Amino acid sequence: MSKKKIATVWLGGCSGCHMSLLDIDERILDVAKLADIVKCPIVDGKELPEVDIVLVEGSVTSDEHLREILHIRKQAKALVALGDCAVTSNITGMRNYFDLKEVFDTAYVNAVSNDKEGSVPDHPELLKLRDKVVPLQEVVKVDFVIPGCPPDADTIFYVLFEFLNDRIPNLSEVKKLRYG
Amino acid sequence: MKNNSLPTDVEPAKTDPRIKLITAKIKKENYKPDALIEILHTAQNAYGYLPMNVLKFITKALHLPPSRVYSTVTFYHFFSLKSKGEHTCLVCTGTACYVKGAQLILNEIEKQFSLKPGQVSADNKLGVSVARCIGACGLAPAVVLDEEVHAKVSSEEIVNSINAKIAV
Amino acid sequence: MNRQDLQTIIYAEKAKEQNNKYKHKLCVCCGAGCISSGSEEVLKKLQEEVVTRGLESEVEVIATGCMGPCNQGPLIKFLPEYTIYQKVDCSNIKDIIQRQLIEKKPIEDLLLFADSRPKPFIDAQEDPYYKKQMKIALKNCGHINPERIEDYLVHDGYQALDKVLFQMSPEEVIAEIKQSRMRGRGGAGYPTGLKWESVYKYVSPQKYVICNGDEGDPGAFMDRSVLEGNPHRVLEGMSIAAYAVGATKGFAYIRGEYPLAIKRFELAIKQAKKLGVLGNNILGTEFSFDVEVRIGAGAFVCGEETALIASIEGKRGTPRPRPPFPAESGLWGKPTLINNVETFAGISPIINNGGEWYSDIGTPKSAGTKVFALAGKINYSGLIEVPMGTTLREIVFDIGGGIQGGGEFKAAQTGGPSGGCIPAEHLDVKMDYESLTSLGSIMGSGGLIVMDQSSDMVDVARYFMEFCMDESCGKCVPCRVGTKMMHDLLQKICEEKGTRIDLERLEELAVYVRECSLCGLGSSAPNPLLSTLRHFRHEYENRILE
Amino acid sequence: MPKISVTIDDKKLDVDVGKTILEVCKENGIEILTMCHLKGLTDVGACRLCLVEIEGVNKLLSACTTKIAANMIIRTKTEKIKRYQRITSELFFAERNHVCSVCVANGKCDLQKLGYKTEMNHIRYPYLFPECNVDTSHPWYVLDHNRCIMCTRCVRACGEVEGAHNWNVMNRGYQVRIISDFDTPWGESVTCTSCGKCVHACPTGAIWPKAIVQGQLEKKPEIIGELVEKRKMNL
Repeated sequence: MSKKKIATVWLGGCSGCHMSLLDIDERILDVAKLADIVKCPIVDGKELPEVDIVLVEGSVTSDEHLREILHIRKQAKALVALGDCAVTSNITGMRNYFDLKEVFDTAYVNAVSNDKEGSVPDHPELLKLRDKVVPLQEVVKVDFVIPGCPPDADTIFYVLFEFLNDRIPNLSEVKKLRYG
Repeated sequence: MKNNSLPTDVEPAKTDPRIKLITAKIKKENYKPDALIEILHTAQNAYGYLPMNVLKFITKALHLPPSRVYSTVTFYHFFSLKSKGEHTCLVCTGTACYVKGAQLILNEIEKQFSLKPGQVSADNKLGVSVARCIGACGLAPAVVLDEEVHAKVSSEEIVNSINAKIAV
Repeated sequence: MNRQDLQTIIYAEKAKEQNNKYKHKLCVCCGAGCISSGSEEVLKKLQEEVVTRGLESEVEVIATGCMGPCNQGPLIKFLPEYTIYQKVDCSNIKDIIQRQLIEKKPIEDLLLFADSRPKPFIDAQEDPYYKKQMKIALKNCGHINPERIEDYLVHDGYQALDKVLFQMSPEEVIAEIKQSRMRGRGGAGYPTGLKWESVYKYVSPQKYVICNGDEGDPGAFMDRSVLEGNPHRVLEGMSIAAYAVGATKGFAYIRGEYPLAIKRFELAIKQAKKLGVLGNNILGTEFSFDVEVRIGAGAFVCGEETALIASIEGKRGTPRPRPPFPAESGLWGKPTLINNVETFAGISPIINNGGEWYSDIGTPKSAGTKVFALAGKINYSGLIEVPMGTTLREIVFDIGGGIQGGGEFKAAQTGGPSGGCIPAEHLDVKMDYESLTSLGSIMGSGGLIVMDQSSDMVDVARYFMEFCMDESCGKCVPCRVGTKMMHDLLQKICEEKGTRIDLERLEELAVYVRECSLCGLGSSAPNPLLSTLRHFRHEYENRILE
Repeated sequence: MPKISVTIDDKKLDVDVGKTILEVCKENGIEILTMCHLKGLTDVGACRLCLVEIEGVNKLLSACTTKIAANMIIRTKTEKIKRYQRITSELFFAERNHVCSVCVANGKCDLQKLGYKTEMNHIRYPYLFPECNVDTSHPWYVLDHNRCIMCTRCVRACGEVEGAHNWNVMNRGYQVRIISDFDTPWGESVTCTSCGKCVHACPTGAIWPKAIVQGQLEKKPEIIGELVEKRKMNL
């Protein structure tokens, strides 16, 4: 059996889910036996090749994220939403109660730390934020979700290991369903 | 209470004829708490809306918990906690009126007076609201301008009538 | 007043009517529709004109309730000729009086439907509009002055109450109603007799009768017209019900949007009390019954019986789960009978003519007649009453005069926001409870909105969902959040931003809200959506992003 | 007490008359999901989680408000009911702003537990993201509308048990909100006795005491029922 290819991606999130992923510790060797990690924020790799499984952390907050997730969907056989931000928009979604302009003004114009010239940065190289933050399933088909903020390492390992052994994981059955 | 200084907290004058009207109604209903809605109707008719101090007056008179009165007032569309304006324009958006262009009338009113349903102009001259059905479906679209039903109206006609009203 | 006194008055009034010095009766429609078109002015001018011409000894001018075709108003009717003039305004009053009463040559151009019929009928009863109708609940609406109890007495008013009080036991009254096979006209169609019987069976020192006049469906104004046109009929029905179930106190809950109906009903109560047909010891018997008016404050959900009860108790109008039904525990926890205005209006004819007479009208499962409020893209909108089982085609084309502007019939929405759409291929459906339900719609209270090809069915579904969302009381989750979600999804589809997944979610939610909601408002809220999905699915599909 | 026989989930049971289906199920160890029910308070049947199928009845009935009757055949865990319970749970989450990761009730929340029990791994419906206030005006307690599910347990605990009637519900439809007095800040309430019953009655992180940090919330909703029982005994 040829080795599977795994990738992990970091969209609008705090990278906590990736930290949790690192917490699988030595079990990474079990994963490595079955798969190659071809792209990950923590390893090098600029392009996303076609992969079997991709774990996506974070929600879709900008146009760039949208472009990226659509590309990911094309390249991946199984797309796994990793963590509450990817599943429910979680903390990143907390700006959705306000107008985007209000959010910018609060951060760049009215914040106490700003001097009088505080203004909203505007540069073509910068990300264009979307009006509302949405979880992954609002824009692409998601094959599996791992909620949790962050999901614990055991859960992440369980899901990866099941997928790598061509089994469909079930979080409820193993009592690993958790939010927050 | 903290904000006793606010004008809404000033007790309504006992000599106000409208308060007398409400007091009479409360007496007629025997101070029964279940007559709350009837009494609110009387107050709403007398004031055109339900000022907070009047609400507090009723609450006290009926010995009801404030939250009970406030929850009832906010449940029913008839009761308003804000002044509706000197002149009121009520656009019926019942099905028959909707099918016959009530939305166009609302759009035109918004264009001409910059008022959306539920809003009152800055000078308090005009208030715009919508009704779910005034039961004049044969006359669709219908608009009620200060109690007067304007039947089968066009948006221009109603704008003209409003202008005539608020010009006075 | 006792029984003899009432009979004396009735005889006197009837004698007055028979020895009537008047040759003509001129009825001016003062239903809410015609008043908005200016009929009160017309009434005044007509009275003046009659006096000016010295005809006051020959012509009696009276204000009546609704005559039916509201969009042709103001309407005036000459009796006994039954000649109806439409769109009367102050400028043509002189001519009408001159030609109709002096020259005896009616002005054909001004007759009812003159602008749409090749030749209008001088006797309007010959017109298919009236010919296809059968008036029971609306009988006398449009002939009598609703503000005079004497007018009602002349037309067998309070005879049914007299009959039940002196000749029938409560059990017999209930048996008669059961035999009539009448079903509640409020929408659900529960057999009226069974409802009465269940209230009757509960033993309690205090029971209540409530008349549900909180007609909230947009596009429905049957109850309004009955209350405005013949309030005593409803009052009599309530009294008979109270006698049958053993209640002594009644409430009429009338929408705040109907000030005229409230005014006339309150007047009717006053007159009835004065005459002794309401109040303590009615007609000298042991039976006492008093009625109070409660004014609705603008909440559609208060049409639901448990919410209506909460509202009469002066609370937020939120429904509570049934069972227990109001028959067992209703107003202030006491056994309570709640019927619709139109149901009560149908009671006295049943008592007068017998249950069998009523059960012979209509279809085997749905007896009697039903009042419909025709509106939308139809030529003659207004109020009609037809036997159950009349086809939709007859209603729209024979009575309603077809589609406005010669357009094409696309669908009819029955039952308002709780009902559904009936597409053109089902134009021959018989209008009765079962047939409408089988098409995914409901009879409802009787609103009937006709739509032509310009109507966008997805938008219609969105419109009704918005209504239900705004009117949801917010107590239970399926209705509170479900209607909002469905509305947002429909909005998305209307804006052509929806996907196939959205449509799937929408359908799943619709079934969920229907099955899980606490009350009838919630469980029927998805009906317009489900029925348009059933009959006009392609209109949704066309807007879906692939 | 006279007994009647009923069948619940294919189990034949002899039960006391006059009880609700929910009470009978609890006594017999049959789990029924609830949110708005709290022992000691009047049941309102608002959360629709306890809906059960009863043979011969064409609609689902709420177990908390329906009295058990002889020969009822009740099913509490059919596929349909489970599906509906999951949707209800999703709608709860989508309605307000439930961000578990930053919520004081995280890990101690009945709504979270409901999600696990209904196997809700994500929410299929778009979040509504309503604007909600947090009322911190009371010296000891906080009311956070973001976490409120409108179960009205606080309203009933305050009205029925404490008798203060500080809480009620304003507006209608999806705009309903819990209010104190005339929608005045809780700290300025003239009716609140600061008894704390609402805090214990609240199943989520909507009402909580200020003196705690995240994850340390300990609520004892059962004290409401115990209190009511004790009062009955004293009478």
